[in-house]
Amino acid sequence: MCRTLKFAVIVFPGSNCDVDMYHAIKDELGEEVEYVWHDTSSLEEYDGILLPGGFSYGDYLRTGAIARFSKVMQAVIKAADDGKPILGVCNGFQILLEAGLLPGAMRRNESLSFICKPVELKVESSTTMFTNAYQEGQTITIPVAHGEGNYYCDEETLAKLKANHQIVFTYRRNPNGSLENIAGIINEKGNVLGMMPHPERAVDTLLGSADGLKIFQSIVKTWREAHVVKA
Amino acid sequence: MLLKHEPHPQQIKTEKLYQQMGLSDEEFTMVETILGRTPNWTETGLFSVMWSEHCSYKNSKPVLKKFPTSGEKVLQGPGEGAGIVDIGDGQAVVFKIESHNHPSAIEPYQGAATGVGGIIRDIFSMGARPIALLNSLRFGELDSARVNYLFKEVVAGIAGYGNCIGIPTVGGEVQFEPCYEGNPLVNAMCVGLIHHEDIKKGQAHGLGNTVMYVGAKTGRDGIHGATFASEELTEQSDEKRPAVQVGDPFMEKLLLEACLELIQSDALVGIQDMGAAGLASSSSEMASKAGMGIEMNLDLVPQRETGMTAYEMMLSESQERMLIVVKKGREQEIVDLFKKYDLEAVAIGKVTDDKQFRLYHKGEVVADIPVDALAEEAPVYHKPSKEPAYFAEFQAMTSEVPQVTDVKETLIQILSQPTVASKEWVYEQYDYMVRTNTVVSPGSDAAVVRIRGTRKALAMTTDCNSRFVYLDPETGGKIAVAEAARNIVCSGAEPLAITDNLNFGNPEKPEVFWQIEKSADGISEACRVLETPVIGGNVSLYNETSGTAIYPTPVIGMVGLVTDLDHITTQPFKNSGDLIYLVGETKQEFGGSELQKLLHNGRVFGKAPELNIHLEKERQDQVLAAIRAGVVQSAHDLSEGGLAVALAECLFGGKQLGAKVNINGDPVTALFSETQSRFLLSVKKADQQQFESLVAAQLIGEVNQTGRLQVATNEKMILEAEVAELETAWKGAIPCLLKLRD
Amino acid sequence: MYKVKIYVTLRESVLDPQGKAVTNSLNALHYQEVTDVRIGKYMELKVEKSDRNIHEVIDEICDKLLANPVIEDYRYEVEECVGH
Amino acid sequence: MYKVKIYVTLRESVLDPQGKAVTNSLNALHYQEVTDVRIGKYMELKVEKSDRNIHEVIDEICDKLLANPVIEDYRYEVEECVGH
Ligand SMILES: Nc1ncnc2c1ncn2[C@@H]1O[C@H](COP(=O)(O)OP(=O)(O)O)[C@@H](O)[C@H]1O
Ligand SMILES: [Mg+2]
Repeated sequence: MCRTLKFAVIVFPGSNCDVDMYHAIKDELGEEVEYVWHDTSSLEEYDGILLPGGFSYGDYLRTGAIARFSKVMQAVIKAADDGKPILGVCNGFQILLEAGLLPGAMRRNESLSFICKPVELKVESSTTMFTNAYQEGQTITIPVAHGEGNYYCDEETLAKLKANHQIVFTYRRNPNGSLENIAGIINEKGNVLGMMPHPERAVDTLLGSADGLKIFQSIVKTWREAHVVKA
Repeated sequence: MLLKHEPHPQQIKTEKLYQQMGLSDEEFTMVETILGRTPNWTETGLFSVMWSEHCSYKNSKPVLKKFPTSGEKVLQGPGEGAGIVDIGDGQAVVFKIESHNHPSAIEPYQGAATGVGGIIRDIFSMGARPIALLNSLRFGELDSARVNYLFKEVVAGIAGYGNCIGIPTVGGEVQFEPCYEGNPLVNAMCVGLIHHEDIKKGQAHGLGNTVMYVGAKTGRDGIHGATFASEELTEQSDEKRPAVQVGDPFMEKLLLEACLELIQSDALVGIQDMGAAGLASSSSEMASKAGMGIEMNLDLVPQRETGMTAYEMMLSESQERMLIVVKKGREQEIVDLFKKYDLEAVAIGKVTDDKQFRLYHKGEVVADIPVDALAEEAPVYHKPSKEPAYFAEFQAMTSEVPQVTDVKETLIQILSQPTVASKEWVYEQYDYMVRTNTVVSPGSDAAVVRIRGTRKALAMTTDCNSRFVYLDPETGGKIAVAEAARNIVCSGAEPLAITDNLNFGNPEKPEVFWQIEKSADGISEACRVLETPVIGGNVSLYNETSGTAIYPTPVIGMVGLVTDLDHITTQPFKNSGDLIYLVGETKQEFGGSELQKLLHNGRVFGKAPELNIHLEKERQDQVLAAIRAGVVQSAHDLSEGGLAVALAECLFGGKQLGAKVNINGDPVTALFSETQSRFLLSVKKADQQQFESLVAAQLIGEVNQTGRLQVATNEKMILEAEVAELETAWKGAIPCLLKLRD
Repeated sequence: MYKVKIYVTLRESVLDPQGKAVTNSLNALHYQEVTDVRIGKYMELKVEKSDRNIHEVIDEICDKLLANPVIEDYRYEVEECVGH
Repeated sequence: MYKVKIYVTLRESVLDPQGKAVTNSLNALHYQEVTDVRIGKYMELKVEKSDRNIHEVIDEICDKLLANPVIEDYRYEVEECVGH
């Protein structure tokens, strides 16, 4: 017997995939979810934090650069320290990078154009709290939609990412030029995941794919296991 | 035009300064009669923009009257920001199309971007949530470096704005013809969803109510943009060009969310976006429509630049601004609401009952004009019309079957024409999925967007084959509507209504005016028969460079209703073993066809294909009935390139399917003729009987697993090709043409 | 060999949404003293010597490609590099 | 009042896709002499005098917001404006 989880979808000025994230959780996952405005200072009541895609502050200057100073980011950092699951998708990932919760930075796509299409990803690690419902090495289809998803980090950081198995998703065919085909990475502690592809857009076969749902299901599964044990 | 010291009224008159602003001598005299005095500089500016074609439709009004605009489901016809059609359950769809041709010719990225921004504001100012964007683009041939640049930048501009604001761009069309080389067309359409009770109008009711300004500050950008849009582009256009407007989609996203929250407030009386002619048109139109007057103090207008004059403020076309009227005494609520989104809302005036348009600046009255004179009483011209010589010549030509020696090679060449080729390079730059409702993405006949929480969905498309309109404006106009409806029906929807964008040359030329009139006749007839009223639209005239007009291009934007998600149908063949049906017979019609253009170095001539609109309607009804009965696996209409292209497109998409087809008659006609009112459907064998009882169609072949397209006429093989080879040509054409020029 | 530094800025009356957003953000971060930010482009080119005048070449490529004269202005500096 | 000019450039070790694309275009347009283009940002700030040292302030806002140290470097020039 377990209560439902309560997710927060953080809304920055200019977020636009907040609605998609909200409905993925509410309609497809069937857990509780609320929109949380960027000027909120506490996220204590939420079990999972979702940073959605979009163009926070127009993505002016650099993607995510201005949003990271939002008041809510202090609470996101605290939630990360507390070990809560934090998922940043697309612009959410870019904000996590700018905030230093994940290492590296984004450059413009190699093509210099925005790219929107379903892509195939390889699940590099199925031991994380976000991917334990997948098989390692499995290929899944999830759409990308971004102009700056060309992930970069220095060699030292890359070596560390590899050594700690922090690279969670890679592209089967790289759409943006990212280093080592990286599509998503996790922090050392294993509770902050950033990814460019949009799992919340792949939760219903009517829209093309339901492969993204397992990310959210993994979070729920991990949480339930942890809380049943404790109870 | 931006003078340091504004000329005095007398000087405006004697030096005929009004002419630079686009007013004629007669019009200036009219203004003097209306005012009973000579107008000052600001007033002259107000009249010149409000009486420009762009704002007043002074040349096109008599033509627009022809359109059928009412219908059972029409909740709002032309006249407001956008038209509205009932879709049941208390919901309605709101849509409109608009052009940004001239700005895009000068600064393609920002021109296209602000075009998108403008049409979105038209939708949310009605109180609707924008749910989708489409566009319709025309360029010269891609072998010129300039066209390449325009094409890339326009697409990037549309993407830049739509993606950032988070409204999916789900469809559109692109056509390439030499006539658009110097004057590209950029038309943008937005579709929104609304509950009946939320419908808001742009009217300034209620004596004493407060006029508020919301959104971005006013700068000197786009001053006289409306007038600029109502003139031909010339060598000097670069210098005459107003300061270019730069779009700020982030600002608009905030404005959009704030306005949709505002709609729910009972303090709101009226709302209108500041589009062409900015503050001048929004304020005068709101007052005039309500039968009221308006008074504004320009000192209170938020300004981005220093030292702005009344003239500049009123004529500025700075983007991302709205004008609202709120109940007196409720201003603070509105200020607070906007503040939440980091936006400014400022009271700048009030509604009066004297029907005057009065402006104050620095303590002085700077304009005092009867408001109806600005908004509704602009002169209307009945331009002379004359059938162009080319028309009789084309009509007299007999249709001949072009000589084709290598059918497969010809098909590959047609598939590589950028007008026919895959537009993936374009739509992959658009976020067509955001808001996760796009059920049919770009690449099929019409896009389909579901309505969350219901079993319903909306199908939408933009269409216009301007070659046909050029050859025969009346038939071409009909074809444009019919083709749009065909695309809607193929996706499983029932056509609801249209919005149109009349892109033409200089209406002062009788031959051009004739094209406008004739195509409006064609559109009107088609709309009557297909029961798709015109609920709104836009007119863009003077699309000429160095005296040469574009092909007449009345773009049709159409929306249809899918009553159940199960009806949604797409164009690719689905399963091996399915039967392939062709609906409609094929005639020998090559005037304006892709094949003709290919074989004659880009030139088209002769008669346009015929269109029997009643037959068209009958077939559409049958196809839709079969789709709704669940017996159609795929549906595609036949358009550019005829049957050969349609067959190939149904096989694209990586399913490794093939098709074997046998048809009768002349091979070149069978494959490449562009006869109208035809569909290509596939049906499961088990459904054959039921399908044939619903649709009059000819069984022409079967889907197989060969990965090859094989076509025979009278049992003799005339075309055999690997689908992969065809698809490579079709997909690679546009990227290849662009790369050559990098 | 030349090293060319090109500065491309938005024209005076052209709206700079980026600059505005950055100004707002800095003010929110309590840098009230920053009253205006305008954001442009800075480019560094390496150009080999050719038979054409370097200024002529740079003017040409700025007009054609690097700046959009409708909304942008540019200026540049040319340094001659020794040793290459 | 100060006018501050800030130059933000990609670090040497970071590949610049935009610069590469511009180099290619220029070469295709027959400007073969252009061998390398790097594209960065150029910002102009207006800053009012405050009780803090201007260099301290600018360093801070560059580190915090205007440049991303993972991929970018910055440098700047401060001019004092008279008459304001
Ligand atoms: N400018 C564009 N923007 C978005 N989608 C486009 C654009 N041009 C074409 N498309 C998409 O490509 C597909 C093919 O377009 P088109 O050849 O015009 O189809 P049709 O002939 O059936 O009307 C359609 O799904 C259309 O929406
Ligand atoms: Mg079609």
